[in-house]
Amino acid sequence: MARVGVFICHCGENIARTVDVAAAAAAAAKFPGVVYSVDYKYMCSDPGQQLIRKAIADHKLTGAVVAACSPRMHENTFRRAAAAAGMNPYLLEMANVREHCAWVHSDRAAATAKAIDLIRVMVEKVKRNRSLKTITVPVEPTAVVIGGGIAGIQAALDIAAGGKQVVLIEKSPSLGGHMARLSETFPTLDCSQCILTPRMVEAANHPNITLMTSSEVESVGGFVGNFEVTVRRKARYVDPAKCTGCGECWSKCPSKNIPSEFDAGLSRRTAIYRASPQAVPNQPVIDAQHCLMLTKGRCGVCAKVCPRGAINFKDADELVKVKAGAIVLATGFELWDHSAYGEYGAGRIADVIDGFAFERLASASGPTAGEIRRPSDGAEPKTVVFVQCCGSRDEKVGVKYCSKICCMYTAKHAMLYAHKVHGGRAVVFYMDIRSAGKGYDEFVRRAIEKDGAEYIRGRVSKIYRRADGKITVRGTDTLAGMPVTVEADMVVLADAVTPRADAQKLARMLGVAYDADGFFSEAHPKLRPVETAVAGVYLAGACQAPKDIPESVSQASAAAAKVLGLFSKPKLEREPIVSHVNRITCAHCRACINACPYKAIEDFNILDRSGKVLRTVSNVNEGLCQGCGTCVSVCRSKSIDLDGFTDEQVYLQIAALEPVEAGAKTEGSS
Amino acid sequence: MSIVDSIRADAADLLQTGRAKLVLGYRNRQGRRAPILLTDAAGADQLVYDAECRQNLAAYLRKPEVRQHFPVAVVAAPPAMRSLVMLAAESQIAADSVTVLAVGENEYHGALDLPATAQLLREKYANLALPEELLRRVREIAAMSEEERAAFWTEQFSKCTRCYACRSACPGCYCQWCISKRNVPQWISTADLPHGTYAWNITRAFHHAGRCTLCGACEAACPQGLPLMLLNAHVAECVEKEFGHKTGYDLAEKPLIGSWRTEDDDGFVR
Amino acid sequence: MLGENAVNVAQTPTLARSILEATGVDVARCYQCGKCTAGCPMARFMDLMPHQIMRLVQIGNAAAEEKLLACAALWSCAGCLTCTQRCPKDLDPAAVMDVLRQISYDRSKTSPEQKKVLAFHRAFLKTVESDGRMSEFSLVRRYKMASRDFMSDVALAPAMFARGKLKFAAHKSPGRKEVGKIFAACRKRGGA
Amino acid sequence: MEKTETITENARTGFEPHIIAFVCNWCTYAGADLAGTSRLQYAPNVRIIKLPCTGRIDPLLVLKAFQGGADAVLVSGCHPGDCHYTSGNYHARRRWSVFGKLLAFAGIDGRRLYFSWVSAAEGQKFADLINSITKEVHAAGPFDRINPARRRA
Amino acid sequence: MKSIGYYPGCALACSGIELDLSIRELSRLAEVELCEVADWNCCGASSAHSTGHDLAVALPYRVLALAEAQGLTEVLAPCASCFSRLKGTLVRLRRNPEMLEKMAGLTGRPCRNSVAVVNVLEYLNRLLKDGLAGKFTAPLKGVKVAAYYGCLLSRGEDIVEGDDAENPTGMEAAIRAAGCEVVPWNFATECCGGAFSLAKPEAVVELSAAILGDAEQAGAQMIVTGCPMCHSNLDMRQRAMSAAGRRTGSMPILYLSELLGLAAGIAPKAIGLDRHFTDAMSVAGRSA
Repeated sequence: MARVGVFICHCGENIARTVDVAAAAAAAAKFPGVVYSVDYKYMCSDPGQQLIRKAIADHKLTGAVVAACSPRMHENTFRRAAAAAGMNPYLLEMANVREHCAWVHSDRAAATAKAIDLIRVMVEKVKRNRSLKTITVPVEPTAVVIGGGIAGIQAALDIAAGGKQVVLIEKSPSLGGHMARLSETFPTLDCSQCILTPRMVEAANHPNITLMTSSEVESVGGFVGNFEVTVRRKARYVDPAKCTGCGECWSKCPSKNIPSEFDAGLSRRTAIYRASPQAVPNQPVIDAQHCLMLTKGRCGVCAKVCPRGAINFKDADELVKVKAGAIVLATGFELWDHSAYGEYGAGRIADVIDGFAFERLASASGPTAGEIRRPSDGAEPKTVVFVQCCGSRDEKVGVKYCSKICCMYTAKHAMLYAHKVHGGRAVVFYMDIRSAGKGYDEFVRRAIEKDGAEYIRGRVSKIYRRADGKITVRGTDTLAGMPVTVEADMVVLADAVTPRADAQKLARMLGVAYDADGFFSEAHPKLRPVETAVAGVYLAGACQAPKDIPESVSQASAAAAKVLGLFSKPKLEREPIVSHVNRITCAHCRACINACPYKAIEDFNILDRSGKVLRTVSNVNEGLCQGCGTCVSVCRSKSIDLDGFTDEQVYLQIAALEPVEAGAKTEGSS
Repeated sequence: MSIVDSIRADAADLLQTGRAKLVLGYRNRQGRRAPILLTDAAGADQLVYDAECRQNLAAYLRKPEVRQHFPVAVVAAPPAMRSLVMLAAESQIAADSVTVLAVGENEYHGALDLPATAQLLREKYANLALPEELLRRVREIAAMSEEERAAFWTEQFSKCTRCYACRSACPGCYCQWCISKRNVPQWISTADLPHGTYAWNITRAFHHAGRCTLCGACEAACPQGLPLMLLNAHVAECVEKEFGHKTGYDLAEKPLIGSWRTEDDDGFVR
Repeated sequence: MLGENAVNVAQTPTLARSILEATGVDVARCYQCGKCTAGCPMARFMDLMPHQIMRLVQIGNAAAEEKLLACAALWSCAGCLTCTQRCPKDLDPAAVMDVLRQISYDRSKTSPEQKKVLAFHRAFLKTVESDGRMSEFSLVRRYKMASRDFMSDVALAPAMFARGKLKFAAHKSPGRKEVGKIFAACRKRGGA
Repeated sequence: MEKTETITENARTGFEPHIIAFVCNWCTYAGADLAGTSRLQYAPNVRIIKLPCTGRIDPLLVLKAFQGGADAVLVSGCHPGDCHYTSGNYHARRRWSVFGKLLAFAGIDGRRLYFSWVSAAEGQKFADLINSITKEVHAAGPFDRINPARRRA
Repeated sequence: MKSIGYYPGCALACSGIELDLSIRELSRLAEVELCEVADWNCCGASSAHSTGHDLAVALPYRVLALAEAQGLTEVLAPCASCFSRLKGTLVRLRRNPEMLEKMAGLTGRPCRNSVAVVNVLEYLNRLLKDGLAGKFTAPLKGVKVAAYYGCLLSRGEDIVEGDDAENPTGMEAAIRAAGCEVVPWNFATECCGGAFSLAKPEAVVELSAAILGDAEQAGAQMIVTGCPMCHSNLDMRQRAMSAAGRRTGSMPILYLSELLGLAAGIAPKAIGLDRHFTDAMSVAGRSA
């Protein structure tokens, strides 16, 4: 006979204000099977937990229901308390009378009635709860890090430093991501490559890190501790084992006019190329779209001049399978395409550029060796207008959110411009200056006060190029309350930060949720910011939301810590919520096998002594089963059931909600 | 050669050559058609076939006394052929354990294996029309108000005695442990009260969604004359309309309930 | 907390509410980026900038209302819709202008320096009311009488006659009586 | 704070709809939590039964709820593509499409059975959903009288 | 023979007469009959909706009702402001049936709101599609043209359909069909001051001057427009511009229909080319 205890929490005033907890406790005491019912100010407090432990012991409880906040909040707390009192933790359940009741209703009578119902529902469930043993699964102590930008590099280095293996996967031919393209970094103005390049090299040479550049994730299977990641290593047509990066090939390559992605199209590259002189690995790849040999079948100059015979036109994509216990997503961001703004020239004006183009212009290793020259005619722009919030906070054409980093890098741009072009005029159109961060606001003030950047508060309405080459920018000064027109030589648009176009594809592979804007969703906005809802998958950097370098790096290290924590134990405990097949009644229609999202159900032959197959039935692999229960509801003969959510339990829960007047004896159990 | 003669010939031949250890067919019993289980070629001339032979013999394939004689041959009209294909798709019979003596609309297609049967169905019987009268009544009920429909079915189901003749007659009902026999929890109340009969009839109809071949065996078997085909036809129409799903035409068919497509109907979702 | 596009009517000031009802524009959503002003061709002829007008509607107290309804800017809007076209919050400042203009007109708050514009509209409507159609000559005549601005553009008149662009004969529609009735009806509803 | 009228305040007709909601643990249950933490007010007529996933929600459980005298049933889970178990909600969607039409044909129509996607981020949607359903069931009136699945002793 | 309803509107009887003439000429050439809406009234233009909400709807409503009663399914409204009033009303009424009721009561004329309204660009492009270009005998080879849309032919999503509001292209095909070259410029959708030509001439002069200036800079030899208000502001005010020291020189302003008329070899006077304030007859000389 069940002996259930009910523990009702006031949560200070939070629950008690709207729910008559005393009445609820009294009502619960009368439920069949309830031997103890009490209300208390703070159940989650130490004395509160004491009270539960004591009651479990004193009243020999076979089950407990804590009516308090959402189980997402404190289920673990109370189950630990139960365990401490020697009760199987899975015999304790929570009734959510705060989030689902006290906080959402004002009518005290109605709320109390509802609370009592919710408690009755859980009492009925608990009566049929079974003691469950947590399932342990082995952990493959290798991490896959997707994305070779600063976040990915940092995460990989930290995990490797922790003595675990890392496979670092980068889509492009070189590590470094966006940071490698920056000139200087705010707020300290130290040279981006000077601080990044050593990191890139370290990552490439680290004994615990396997680097896979020009590689993309094709598919992901498995679950926490045991993922199987299939990676497509794209053809590079250059044998990394032989190539010394001497440069003979690209200096001789005849197709020279390909706009360089790295330089935001401000310079040209050859078909066999390195992203940049600091590329890691420092070996070229062939861009198949533009290579004459691969497109037209004639040329092959690079092969001829290569002293090591490293060129291999026969090279092809290969699929590599990686077993991993954890995955870190660090896929970063891309810039919003401002050609959507017809009023800003629809991307057709050469001297209206984006932030990366300006970074390349300002970079000593850039196409202009660090001199600010405008793209159209190479002239030094005497007036440059910087437009913030280009696409950001524009729910109509752009994105509704704030891209966060633009205020800072625009201030940096204005500053760099002032340092490089003496007597030059930098005008910044902004809506708000968001410079919260160590030394950030001082930095912006410096751009304004020391370096004379003209900050004008207002959005720009129109940008057009006059026949004489001048670029007219029509904005407002909302503080002065008047329209403003600036005649500029060059305009830099601070385009919104958006997720990678293919990020959602990756998210679906992993079952990771993403928000309305396409950024990956963290498991909890405050308390679990680097985890995703999928166990074993973590987030680092701008793939989760716009972030600057310091933030990306700290999140990367946090993700690394999570991974190392996961790998600190050889085995991993999993909630024992898995389904089981009743082999006697299973008719083997295979509906469950077809329905299981995890391929966790397979055929199972029942043999006689002689080893002859008597019957074939379905069988659940506990290691793979994630406990969704889809199999249970496709089974017509009710031959599969799910621990923790058995048909009988749910049936009783429903029965517990029948209006009393209709209370003919409730069926469901026998 | 007449259809009946052809069936007799093939049956005898199958039994002689051992390609079938048992032939499931129809015979005459006091002027009514009844199933016959033939194990001896000599008995082949007892086999008959005419429009009266409506019972779906595929239902016999779950019976141990039949299964022990695999491979078997079954006399089947198109709906029964679909049942056989469906049973194979649901791994209830091995493709090589059944030969079909395929009788079409007044022609005989010979002794076919299951792949050939599926092909025949796809080619010649892709659209088996339901009786106009049946469809008309489906429309009629669909057009009723909630109250009228509720009243109609309450009245119909009140006749149900839960004898489960519908279940026994149906080839799709092969679960030895039918949900109606499960009592933890008691899915289908055994109490002699309306909610039990409602639960049973709705559950039956739903468990055959995307699986029913509309052979009519259940309704024919019902001693109380419940209009079960109304439910079957309605569901069959819905699943064909929404999911283009028609069971019994493909040996590799995936179950309707238990598979999905991203573009599935979601008009009903709030 | 407010839902995506839920509007908390209880807290909406009267002016903002009548705008919401007439146009569906929720002025509270304006975040004062100033793009409306930046693109407004008439801004430099206005005493209040479009974004300031939006702001005053947000404030919505007596002082703000007074300032709004008496401002000249309402009458300087050319209705070119540039602001509406480019508003990043998908608001419709041009429609807001329309509503405010009507309110200001109904409460005859109209600023003195806007006489000319009003005179023009009155003259225009008077002409349509009596003739069913508008003919520049009667319009110009009425306008000049009302605005007392006789000199401007007189130079153009002869040339216009010469080009058949100005006719002495008023351009009347047969159904002008019916049109007159419509004016009366609207006036009764306090619409015009 | 949001001013959402709660039905109990404005419609004390005596009839209070008895509604059972089967929700998934990852999206809609969390969405209801968010409605709570955001203090959104909604009608107190719904009782939530939590299951891991809409994929686990067997239509016969809904039948059971109606047997027990529910005036309406709500089934809600993750939006397509967002299922914590990747595809449980897709399975559910197809199942409900079929079962809903069957029930409607058998006398339990759309005013009694509701399906919805409510994500963990849609607290507002959850509150609005509960209010609108409660309103509609109010309008439809008590189901008891005609409910063909109802247990009658 | 095809036919379409025709709502000339007040302006086309006087200041916009060239538009009326050229439309009629082209329609005759394309064998499309223009059925004028009998007893039409003024749409109220900017004045009505500046001062009275009901009136602003009632006036266009009456026109739509008349057209419907007359059995017309489509009405061409060449004047851009008439078009935006009619189409705007039509859209609003479609969204708001009560308004439809109200108006029926107010005007005593019931209406199902079944008539479609067509603007001058849609109409001319349609004629070209139906083979009008084939009848062009005197193309204006190599003339550089700035296509000017102004406000009413570019903005107001629900009213102007299909074209890009910031960089419209609706006129280009027609202009090229006339043998001319379309020059890229920046002021294609800038406002000319619109209805302020009487009340705020100083504003009109300033704005229109800027438009002409940019067209000139872009190397345009003429501006083509579809709107009578824009036309009169740009055409009539050029002397005032020079007087105000805003700009010198003169720039012919043609209606798109006039340009096509010329290309079709119609006599310049017949389409009113001689009625412009700023000489446009010289353009006629350009046609081969």
